[in-house]
Amino acid sequence: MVNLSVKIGRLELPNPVMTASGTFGYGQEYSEFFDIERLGAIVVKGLSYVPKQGNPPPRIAETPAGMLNAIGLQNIGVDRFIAEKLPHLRTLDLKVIANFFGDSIVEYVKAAEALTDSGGVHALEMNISCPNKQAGWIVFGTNPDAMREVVTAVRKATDLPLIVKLSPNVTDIGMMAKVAEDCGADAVSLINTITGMCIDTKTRRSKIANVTGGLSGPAIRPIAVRMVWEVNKSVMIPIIGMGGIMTAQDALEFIIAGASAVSVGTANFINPVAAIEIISGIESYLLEHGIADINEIIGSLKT
Amino acid sequence: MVNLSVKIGRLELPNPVMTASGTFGYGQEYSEFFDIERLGAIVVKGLSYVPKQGNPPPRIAETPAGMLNAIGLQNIGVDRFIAEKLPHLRTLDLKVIANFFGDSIVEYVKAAEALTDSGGVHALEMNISCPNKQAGWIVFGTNPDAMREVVTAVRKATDLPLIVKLSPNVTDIGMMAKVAEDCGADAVSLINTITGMCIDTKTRRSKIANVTGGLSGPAIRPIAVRMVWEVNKSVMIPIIGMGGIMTAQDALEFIIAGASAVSVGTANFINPVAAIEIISGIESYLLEHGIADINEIIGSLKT
Amino acid sequence: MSRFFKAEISGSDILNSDICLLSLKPHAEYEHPLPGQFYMLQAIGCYDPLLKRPFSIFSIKNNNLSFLFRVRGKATKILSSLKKGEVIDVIGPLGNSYPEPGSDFVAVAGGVGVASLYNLIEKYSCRAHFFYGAKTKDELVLLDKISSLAKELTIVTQDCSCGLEGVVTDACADAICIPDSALNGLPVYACGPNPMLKALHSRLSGKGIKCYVSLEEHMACGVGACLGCVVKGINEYKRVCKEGPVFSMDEIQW
Amino acid sequence: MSRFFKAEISGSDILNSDICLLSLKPHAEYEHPLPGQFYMLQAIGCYDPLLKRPFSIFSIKNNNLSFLFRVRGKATKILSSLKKGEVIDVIGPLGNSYPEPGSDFVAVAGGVGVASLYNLIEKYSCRAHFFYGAKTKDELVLLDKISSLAKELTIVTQDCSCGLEGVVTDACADAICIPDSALNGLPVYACGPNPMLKALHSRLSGKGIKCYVSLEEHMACGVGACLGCVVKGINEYKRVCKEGPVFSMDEIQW
Ligand SMILES: Cc1cc2nc3c(=O)[nH]c(=O)nc-3n(C[C@H](O)[C@H](O)[C@H](O)COP(=O)(O)OP(=O)(O)OC[C@H]3O[C@@H](n4cnc5c(N)ncnc54)[C@H](O)[C@@H]3O)c2cc1C
Ligand SMILES: Cc1cc2nc3c(=O)[nH]c(=O)nc-3n(C[C@H](O)[C@H](O)[C@H](O)COP(=O)(O)OP(=O)(O)OC[C@H]3O[C@@H](n4cnc5c(N)ncnc54)[C@H](O)[C@@H]3O)c2cc1C
Ligand SMILES: Cc1cc2nc3c(=O)[nH]c(=O)nc-3n(C[C@H](O)[C@H](O)[C@H](O)COP(=O)(O)O)c2cc1C
Ligand SMILES: Cc1cc2nc3c(=O)[nH]c(=O)nc-3n(C[C@H](O)[C@H](O)[C@H](O)COP(=O)(O)O)c2cc1C
Ligand code: FES
Ligand code: FES
Repeated sequence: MVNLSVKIGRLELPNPVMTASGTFGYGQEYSEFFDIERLGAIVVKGLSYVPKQGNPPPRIAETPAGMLNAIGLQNIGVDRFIAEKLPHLRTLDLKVIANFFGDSIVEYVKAAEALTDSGGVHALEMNISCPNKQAGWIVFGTNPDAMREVVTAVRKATDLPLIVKLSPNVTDIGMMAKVAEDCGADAVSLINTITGMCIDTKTRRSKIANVTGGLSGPAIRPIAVRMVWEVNKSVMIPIIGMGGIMTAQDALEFIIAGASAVSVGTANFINPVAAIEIISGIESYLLEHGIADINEIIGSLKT
Repeated sequence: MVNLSVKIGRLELPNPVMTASGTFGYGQEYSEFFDIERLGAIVVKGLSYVPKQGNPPPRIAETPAGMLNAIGLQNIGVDRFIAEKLPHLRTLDLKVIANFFGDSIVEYVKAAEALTDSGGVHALEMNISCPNKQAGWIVFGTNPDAMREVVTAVRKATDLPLIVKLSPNVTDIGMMAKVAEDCGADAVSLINTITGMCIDTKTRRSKIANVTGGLSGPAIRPIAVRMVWEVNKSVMIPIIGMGGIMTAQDALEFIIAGASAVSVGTANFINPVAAIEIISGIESYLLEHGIADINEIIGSLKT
Repeated sequence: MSRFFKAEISGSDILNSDICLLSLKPHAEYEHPLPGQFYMLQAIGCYDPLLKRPFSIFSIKNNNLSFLFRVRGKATKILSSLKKGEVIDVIGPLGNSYPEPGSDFVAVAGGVGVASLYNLIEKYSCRAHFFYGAKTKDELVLLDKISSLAKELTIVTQDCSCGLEGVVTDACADAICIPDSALNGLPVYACGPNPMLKALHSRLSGKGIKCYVSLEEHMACGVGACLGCVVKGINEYKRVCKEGPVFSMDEIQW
Repeated sequence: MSRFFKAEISGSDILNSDICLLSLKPHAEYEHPLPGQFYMLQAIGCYDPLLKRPFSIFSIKNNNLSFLFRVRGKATKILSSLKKGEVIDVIGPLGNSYPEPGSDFVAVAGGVGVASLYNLIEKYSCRAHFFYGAKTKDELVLLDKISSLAKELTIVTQDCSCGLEGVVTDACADAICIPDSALNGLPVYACGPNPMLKALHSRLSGKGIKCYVSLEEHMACGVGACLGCVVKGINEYKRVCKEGPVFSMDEIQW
């Protein structure tokens, strides 16, 4: 028997494998493929205080070993989430992490407060890859000052474990992680999608209506692993790693680079039972290598 | 008949397709596969004033639809390049772009001067994705102040067309391109490789000796196209686009996004005649779409 | 009985002009699909192409699921070149289905859109007034079978190489709209490229005709989780993979 | 006559324990390879795996190039499952070759390293004192053919399941180093995993024996352009694809 349980701040997870926000809905769709209580945690689709319609189609395009998406953060809003989705999630033996975002600091705070008060949410993950509409459309996650302001405000608004989800579209992700840590985040998660685009040469238009989209999938994995490694050198708080994880080997790369837990995103689309296979694959790896506890290999990269 | 010739500042190219630095040696290796005089230009392996040994092996690793390399800028140095490689290149009807770099501003300037004086080099491409060893290892290409300093110094040292090759590892590549333009660059080229890593879970070591490497190949293409589009919005000088170009369609994506020319890198390894196929593929595209001049579609993305 | 399973190629035929008829033998018990539902298919073992691709169920016979598709890009090329015995990944059946026609009905297929309607006319044989259109004769497939399953088959090609000349939507709308048409009042089921469905909408809307269309959008998950496959409904975006692929024509903003 | 050409699978056999013997029929005229040279091979049509993979020429017969390789990861798996008639991309012959043995010679193969030496003993038949080692019997292939081509064949397995017990480098070095050995003074040609070649170096260096080793490194271009495949020589890095893959043992820093 090996120990798979890990801690993200004071949040204890039975194993280090969660599903990434926006790729797993609110858990319903994949419940028929496996018992989602076996997950380390579920991270739900990004929520905003006010529901959002999202972007016009086409919203996705495939790229070599990756995909672009510009869903536009379509979601039912915090209130309907609490009323319609949370009651079922509460009945499960499953850690629920609510991913949320806002158009302004006020919206971030309102969403965080409502989710904190809801009961049944075990941790908050704030997506800061959104522009601040009230302050010149500066993206919170790519500007250290904007980030400091919004993380500080949310930190005051919740006593739940707070995970800040970092944008990879930055020069120095280690520095951005440090800002999150300094503002009181309990953990950071990374990476969100990398901004990309692809063009239909026939029509000379972008293949997605929003022009640019977020790149995810195996194509970005080497970038994500490098960023986790950099963040691991710059902060003490736990890291949740993601970006192109398809197999247990991929998940282990992130763990060895410094992640205490991992999120499985795009892989769910390709293999609906990917998350479960990754959990058992990690277990086999530990057994094979005679490692009793997953925590022994977190950040164990030899250089 | 369609017109394929484009201008990069005052440098006229017979067609917009060149080979990317570090992927085509000094032209010899691929000469046996096709007539390299058919290229728009050749960009030679990065040169430094002092020869460099490069990194220990393993230097490359494959990733999904991409590859990591950490060659460590191994090169024979500017003097041997001028003495041993340039004489042959001078005999060809081919535009030669010398890619160069340095460990310090002084080294950049020395290399630029020597290459300018050599005769036979038609333009310089400065690779600024290198750390300044004399000033705290700040990477020139990711810090606008360091970049301003080095580009200004090189600009004074050469009257050849000067292309600044941008690093993609930045928050705002449009802003970095603007700095290059303001310092007198005649063009920018992008993207250089994106820093990444991948880990052998058996040994818990990086698969490349240098730990991190540069990601290239189709995996990064959506990121590169997006960056070309952003740079096109922020500068007036011509753009040379690259990053995962494998086919004429890929090259056209960059051109439509704003590139006046493109560089073919990793594709050479997979298909030694890729560059030639791309030139004729662009020609066919123009014929098919009734476009008389390639210049008509540069930056023609409809949004 | 999971909707994610492996299946083995039990047959693969290239019909005329790049259209492939692929039969699969599921390796596990499977849920029986309804006409209009679809599956996500993918050859195993490589991340390029990355995503599974959606294909309508074409037919089910002797525990074989079959699909009819046109070779367009990477994934369809790979699927069409698989050999008997090779194993692929399958998710399905997915999405809603064509509502049961209470009576005779009109079916309108544009090009390979026939794939999705075939299963419907198989199930309700000899009840379909079938309009089948394509650019040219070469794109029409399985005419014998369709004509034996339909009550009536009208073929339309744009270049007049087979059947009537013109576009299938006009042929069908004209037939419905003539006074005292036998087709008047019958429900219409349509599948084909988006411009064709749009044209059908502009001809039939406001005429009190019940019309169901099967839509296409790029898909990532196929199960409703990613919100990637939406189309504009009257008040909100609708997921083609979950609320669709079959929509009542008046649910959609054209 | 280009060194970049397409070739068709003309034969594919899985020998024991994951070792595949693949024969290719070039679609164009090709340059005749020398023993020790290699080719970059790749199935066509997808960017994952992205890079071609290097394989030593195993044999040339009736205008067929053949390769012997162990299935390790993605690319070798795909190559081993190609069917007759399928077409792949080929670059080669590449690299230098084994220098011509003036006399009889010693050949030392570890595991699938036999692939690179086979062509040498074919060319210089009945002149090789051949030492062939593997972990276990199952990894040894084509023993009959090798024994008929070699002057003498010594088999060594670590688990003693066939031939002598131990590692092949010891068996070979012992045989060379006994006083008045018939092998003394003969050139040695070796190919196998790096630890094996290292061991050979530590046994034979400084003894005045000419020893040639065929090295492996990850390759991107295979033609000398990318500088990806270097090994540490005495004064500088050397490209395995260009200055190698065959090196005189004393050119390398072990
Ligand atoms: C519900 C549904 C049912 C379908 N049923 C059939 C059918 O029975 N027969 C048939 O021939 N086709 C059907 N299609 C279309 C089919 O999915 C596409 O032709 C196929 O995905 C093309 O893949 P490719 O890699 O060969 O082409 P690509 O070169 O990747 O793309 C060619 C075109 O195919 C479409 N496409 C690409 N990726 C996707 C994706 N993930 N989802 C949807 N469309 C995509 C795009 O329009 C693209 O421009 C259906 C689509 C949907 C949504
Ligand atoms: C000059 C030369 C000749 C060779 N000849 C033979 C031969 O005749 N028979 C044989 O079985 N093997 C030979 N090899 C080794 C062979 O190239 C690898 O086994 C093969 O590349 C593995 O590819 P894969 O995708 O199946 O494995 P992967 O899973 O991708 O990798 C498995 C291992 O293969 C090696 N490898 C991966 N990519 C490369 C690459 N681009 N270049 C070199 N090594 C790589 C690495 O060590 C890696 O850990 C030779 C290698 C070289 C350099
Ligand atoms: C379709 C889609 C929707 C996503 N929606 C969200 C979201 O709402 N909030 C968020 O923080 N991240 C979102 N992401 C990002 C993922 O959570 C994850 O960070 C990213 O996809 C990288 O992981 P992957 O490569 O495993 O998918 C989304 C990703 C995809 C593909
Ligand atoms: C093996 C290798 C070596 C490279 N060496 C250099 C170099 O010396 N100087 C430089 O500016 N860029 C270098 N590059 C970056 C390429 O010129 C190019 O910017 C990058 O690879 C993206 O293009 P691609 O995806 O088409 O390869 C190198 C890339 C590779 C793969
Ligand atoms: S394809 Fe994911 S929601 Fe429809
Ligand atoms: S593989 Fe490119 S130099 Fe050897």
